[in-house]
Amino acid sequence: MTELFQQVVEGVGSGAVYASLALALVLIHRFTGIVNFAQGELAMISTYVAWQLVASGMSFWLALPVTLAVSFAGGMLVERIVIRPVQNAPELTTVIVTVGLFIFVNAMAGLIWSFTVKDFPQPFPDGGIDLAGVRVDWSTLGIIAVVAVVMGLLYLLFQHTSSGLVMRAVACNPASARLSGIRVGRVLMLGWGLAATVGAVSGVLVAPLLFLEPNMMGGVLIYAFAAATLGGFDSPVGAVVGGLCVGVAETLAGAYVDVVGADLKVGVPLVIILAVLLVRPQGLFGRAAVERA
Amino acid sequence: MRKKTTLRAVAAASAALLLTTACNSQRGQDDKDAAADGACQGQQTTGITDKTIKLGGIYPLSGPASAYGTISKGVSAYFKHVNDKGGIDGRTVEFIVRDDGYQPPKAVEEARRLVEQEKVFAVFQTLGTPSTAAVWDYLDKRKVPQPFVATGASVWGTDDNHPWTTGWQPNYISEARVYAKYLKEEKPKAKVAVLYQNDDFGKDLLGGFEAAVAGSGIKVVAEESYEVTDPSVSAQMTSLARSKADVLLNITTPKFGSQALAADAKNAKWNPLHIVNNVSSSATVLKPVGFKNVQGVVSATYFKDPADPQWADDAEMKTYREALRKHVPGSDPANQFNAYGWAAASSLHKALDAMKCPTREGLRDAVRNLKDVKVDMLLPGVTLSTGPDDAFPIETMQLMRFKGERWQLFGKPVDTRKEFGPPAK
Amino acid sequence: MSTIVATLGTDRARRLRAALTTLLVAAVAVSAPFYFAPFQVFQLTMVLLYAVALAGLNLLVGFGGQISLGHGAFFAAGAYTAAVMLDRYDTGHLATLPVAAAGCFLLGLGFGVPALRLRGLYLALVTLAFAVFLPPLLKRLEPVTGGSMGLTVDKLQPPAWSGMAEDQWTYFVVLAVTAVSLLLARNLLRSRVGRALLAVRDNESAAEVMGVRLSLHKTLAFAWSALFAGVAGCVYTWVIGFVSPDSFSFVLSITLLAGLVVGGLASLYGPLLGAAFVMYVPSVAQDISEAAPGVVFGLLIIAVMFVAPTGLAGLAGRVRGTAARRLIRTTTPAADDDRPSGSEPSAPPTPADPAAVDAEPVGAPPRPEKE
Amino acid sequence: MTEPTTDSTEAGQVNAEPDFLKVAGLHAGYGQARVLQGLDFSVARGEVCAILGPNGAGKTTTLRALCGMVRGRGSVTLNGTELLGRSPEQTARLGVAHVPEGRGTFNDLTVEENLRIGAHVRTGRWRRGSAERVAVAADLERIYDYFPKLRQRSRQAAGSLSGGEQQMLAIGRALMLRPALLLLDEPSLGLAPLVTRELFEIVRAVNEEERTTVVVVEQNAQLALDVAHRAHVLEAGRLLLSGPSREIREDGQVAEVYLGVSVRSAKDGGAP
Repeated sequence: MTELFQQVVEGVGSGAVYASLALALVLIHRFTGIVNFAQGELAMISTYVAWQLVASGMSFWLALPVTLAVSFAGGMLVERIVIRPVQNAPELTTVIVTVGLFIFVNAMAGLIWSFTVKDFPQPFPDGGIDLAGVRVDWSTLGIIAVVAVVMGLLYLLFQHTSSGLVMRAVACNPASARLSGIRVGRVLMLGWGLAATVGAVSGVLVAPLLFLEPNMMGGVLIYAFAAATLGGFDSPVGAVVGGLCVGVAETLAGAYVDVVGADLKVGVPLVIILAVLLVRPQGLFGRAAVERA
Repeated sequence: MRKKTTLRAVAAASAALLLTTACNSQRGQDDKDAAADGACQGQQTTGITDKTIKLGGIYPLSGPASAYGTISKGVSAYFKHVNDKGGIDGRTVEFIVRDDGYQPPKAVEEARRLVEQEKVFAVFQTLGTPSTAAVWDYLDKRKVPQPFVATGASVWGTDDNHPWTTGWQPNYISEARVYAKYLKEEKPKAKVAVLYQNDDFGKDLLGGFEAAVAGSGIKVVAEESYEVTDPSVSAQMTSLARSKADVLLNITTPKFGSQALAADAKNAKWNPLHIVNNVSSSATVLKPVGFKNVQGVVSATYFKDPADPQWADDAEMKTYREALRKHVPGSDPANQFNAYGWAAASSLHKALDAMKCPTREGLRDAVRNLKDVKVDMLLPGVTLSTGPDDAFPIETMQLMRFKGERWQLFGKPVDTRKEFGPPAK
Repeated sequence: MSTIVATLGTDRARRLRAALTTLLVAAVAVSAPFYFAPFQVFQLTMVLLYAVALAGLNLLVGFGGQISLGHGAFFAAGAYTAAVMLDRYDTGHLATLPVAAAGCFLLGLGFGVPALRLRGLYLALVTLAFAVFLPPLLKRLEPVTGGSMGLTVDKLQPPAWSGMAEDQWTYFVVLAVTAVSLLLARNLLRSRVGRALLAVRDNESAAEVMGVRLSLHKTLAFAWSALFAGVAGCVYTWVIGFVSPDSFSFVLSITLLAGLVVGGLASLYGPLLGAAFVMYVPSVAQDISEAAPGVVFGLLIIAVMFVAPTGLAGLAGRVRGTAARRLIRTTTPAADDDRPSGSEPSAPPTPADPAAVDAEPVGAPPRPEKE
Repeated sequence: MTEPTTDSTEAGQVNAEPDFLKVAGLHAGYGQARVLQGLDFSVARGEVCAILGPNGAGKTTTLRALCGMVRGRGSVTLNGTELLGRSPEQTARLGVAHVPEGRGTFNDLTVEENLRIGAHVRTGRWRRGSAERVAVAADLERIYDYFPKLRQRSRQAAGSLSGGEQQMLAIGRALMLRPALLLLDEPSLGLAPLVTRELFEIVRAVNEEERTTVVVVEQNAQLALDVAHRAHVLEAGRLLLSGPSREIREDGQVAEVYLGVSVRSAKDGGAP
């Protein structure tokens, strides 16, 4: 029984990792209606920025806000330079542009920092606590706490500030937002900046566990996609719940279902997603799209 | 108006086509592969003259396996270094690197480009089992040497149908045998948990290990695999910890190697003897985990790790660092893959030196006829040996244990050929 | 009366032009392997092969409006069908084609049913998950698939009577398969199925009201699309002679979709352009920068999408449109529609209307290309 | 429905500021399609102006050109300020509130949030003090007074409203801008006659109480003429005729041919 709980804790831990990136994906999707394939790579670059700052002697707690600020600016820049030129093109075109961005950023990171594994400072204390024989690392608790805080902050931003209201208006109906005098371009830049910042938090959280190298976020991205799909692509809460579900389900299935095993555990989220979407096509927390003829 | 334009375009295009076909087509030149006279009469001299030798290599410079692409830099640095000193037997080496992104169809395309367009003398190194397997039939048919492929799959040596292809590094089965031998001596009743990468590399090493310990008191009690696309192996490590095994065999590539070492260090309740395979044994993998966390880890090796301070004053290592700095600025000399490339290239140098005829056939025979050839980047005691039916040049490895801030070699170099005989075909 | 004559005239001219173009294309295609070096012929072969897969994907994405990020999986299924048949049963190459095609058709049919419930993005990501899942599954089925080492099988060999080199023979076989496939795709689109698909893409509810059997046609679109991918995969095995699970990672699926979008959705020759892009541009990228070909490749994808947001095929149309507009500017009266044509399904915009081309929503590209 | 006191108001307005909105030589279109081919008209301050015409005449395009959604050539000045060449964001900041065809509500936002977005220009930028915020709160109440149904549903998502309520919300949102110029595009589209009538009553009330200048595009010419002081009839991108609503309505031929209003019914519903 203890072992089962241990595996659940393990699953929650990796689920929180997926959720952190899924949050960023959901943000971009709400604003632009696309999936951003480059989200993980942007997070990876942010993490390298943090690593570079720490390596050059800055303390971690100083490097972190600097990194977040750089990421915010970087995200805005990406929107302005890479996404804006195709904003009137079909959505798939924008998606493929993010694929191009993925390839570009990944190769760029390899060129600058090489593919050698880097160690990243762990912001949380080593060790953990023992709960009735189940060991929970501080780092796992830390990630969950940070993801919860990020989610809470996003909620506050969107529901209780006028900037958040404007952002939601743009996400909902950019044409009308424009007619109401909202500078939609700036708001979209803000949205990308925000998503890049959330992504940076994700990268900094996972880097001590996964070890930093240019392909660090590639695997996370796939699971983050799964998390966002499961939770519904419009809902930050859905992204987090989806991430935890995916993490726990694949860990348990991999460990306890022999037919699945560690090699096929990636199929477990697939089955869950399919089952959920067949019942609720908009995901667990997504809004149903109303089709008007 | 538009009609006329189109018609005119059609006419022009047809004319252009006729013209180009009438001119010498690009075909046909292909068959004019050069042949030697004299003692080596009839043998192919494509890509080699008295002054030059043209080699090609296919590496993943892009895509998921691009971490290994840097091997090509070690190779390039070596050949440039040799060229500065007058070349190989007076021949300047031209080394062409192509990128296959770790995709077999791309590897086939690039192999054809190298052979048919660049007309290389040999395809020196293809990286990875899938890419190598995709091109070796073609190269064999074209009778192009494919020496020292950068993969340790056992199939390169056990196959009889591809005389033009040889391996280089100790094959994964041999490596597994070294660990099995060590365990039989140290922990004859060991219960072993295995973490392995779910591909040819992991399967080969795991299979070799299981075969080598069969019939002994050593039991594999748990196996967990991971995909290279997985973000982490922490769940697998938790599962393995449940087995309470007293040995952990860590068959991973660098990032996952670091993750597994870190997970093992973090788990205070489970302290198995940690054997990490050679691919992940570089100091660059261990350092991020923290040297204090990897004390006592065991591995085996065959070439000098440039990140290991014990080789800091080694003459070859100094040459290597200098050449890399000079010829491939911006690359990291401490990266073991650069040193791997360097070692493989200097091995090829020896083989080229040993050619009786300066022909493709000459190289094929020379590569298959190495006898205890010393290569300075390899560990002392590790040499190259091949035979007509032995395409594994390196089959000797030495065990090492991590202590303080460096690996310490222990025991004698283990010649797996002598100890266990050739791998099963 | 005079207008009728004029129409007849232009119609004849158009037919003549089409015939001439076809003839020219055929002449170029047939003479190419005698002109180019074997390695270049091989590259052309690969372009043709990818074009088949992209044409299939085009049926689904371009004309059906359903996004699939899992077509690499169907490609892999076709490739493995051929490889396993050749390896275990020694059936000969030709026999593998119908089996791979039929198998993938059924597989696609099976996928099409749940796909009905999934819209846009969700379908895309579920298919992506499937593509991620396939390689480990192939490794698990080791007794059949050869596991992670893959299967090496015989490539196509030229029969003695042909007097051709291996690459030339392979090229002609693949050319034949491609030509048949592309014709089939074209005819499919002109059939009832195709018209129904277009109607569904443009306005699902309206099409349903009009009596289009929605679920049937969407499922069939998936099946046909899978069939093309499977055929391409089967031919891949003939050409490369080696399959392994890691050859068919999800990256292949993403590459296919990227190729299609770059080439041009809902265009008949877009798949060919896309296949050429996927085939040649990585090499070009490497020639530009050996240190990091990925940097150049990524930039090139972005650059093409900037220049040609509706794909390379659309770019040709836009250039032609601009030229045509210059010519007819003074003579043609303005169109009379009060609203831009993106907001509701209206009559297909005229070919030379860049505004309409630019304003297309996802999965609803401008129009089938005129030939 | 009572006849507006067209003549008196009109006379008063014209004298005040006859060229509050002045459109001169306006050309506009989409890509190749040129819809407007040189349009000239003026709207006086405080006036309700109807733009009428058959389908495809360029009515919607005119509104879109005024607010910057469509690019145009020529000149459009509002109180002397050139509007052409500005984006919708910018014209909104100059006081042009456009209620687009199809309403353009923010369906995921609540009714009250929709209205607050309408006042974004006033409060959103650099927070213009609490006085403005108080004014916005007051405006909100005022809108609720005009549209009591919106007050009942202030916490509901806009997407859950009926068509008529959404149209009210759209107009309410536009009014939150405190516009100098209100552009209404086909407000009656898809609404029941009774609802439409109610809507137009409110438009008239707003115009009278707030002195807001209104330009309304309508298919339902009769309804529009009832509210408007003046009307402009377009055909194929050109101005066919202009004049006080009463004159337009009484020009039987025009009404029949271009407005789809039969002469008799127009007269029946017209002046007593």
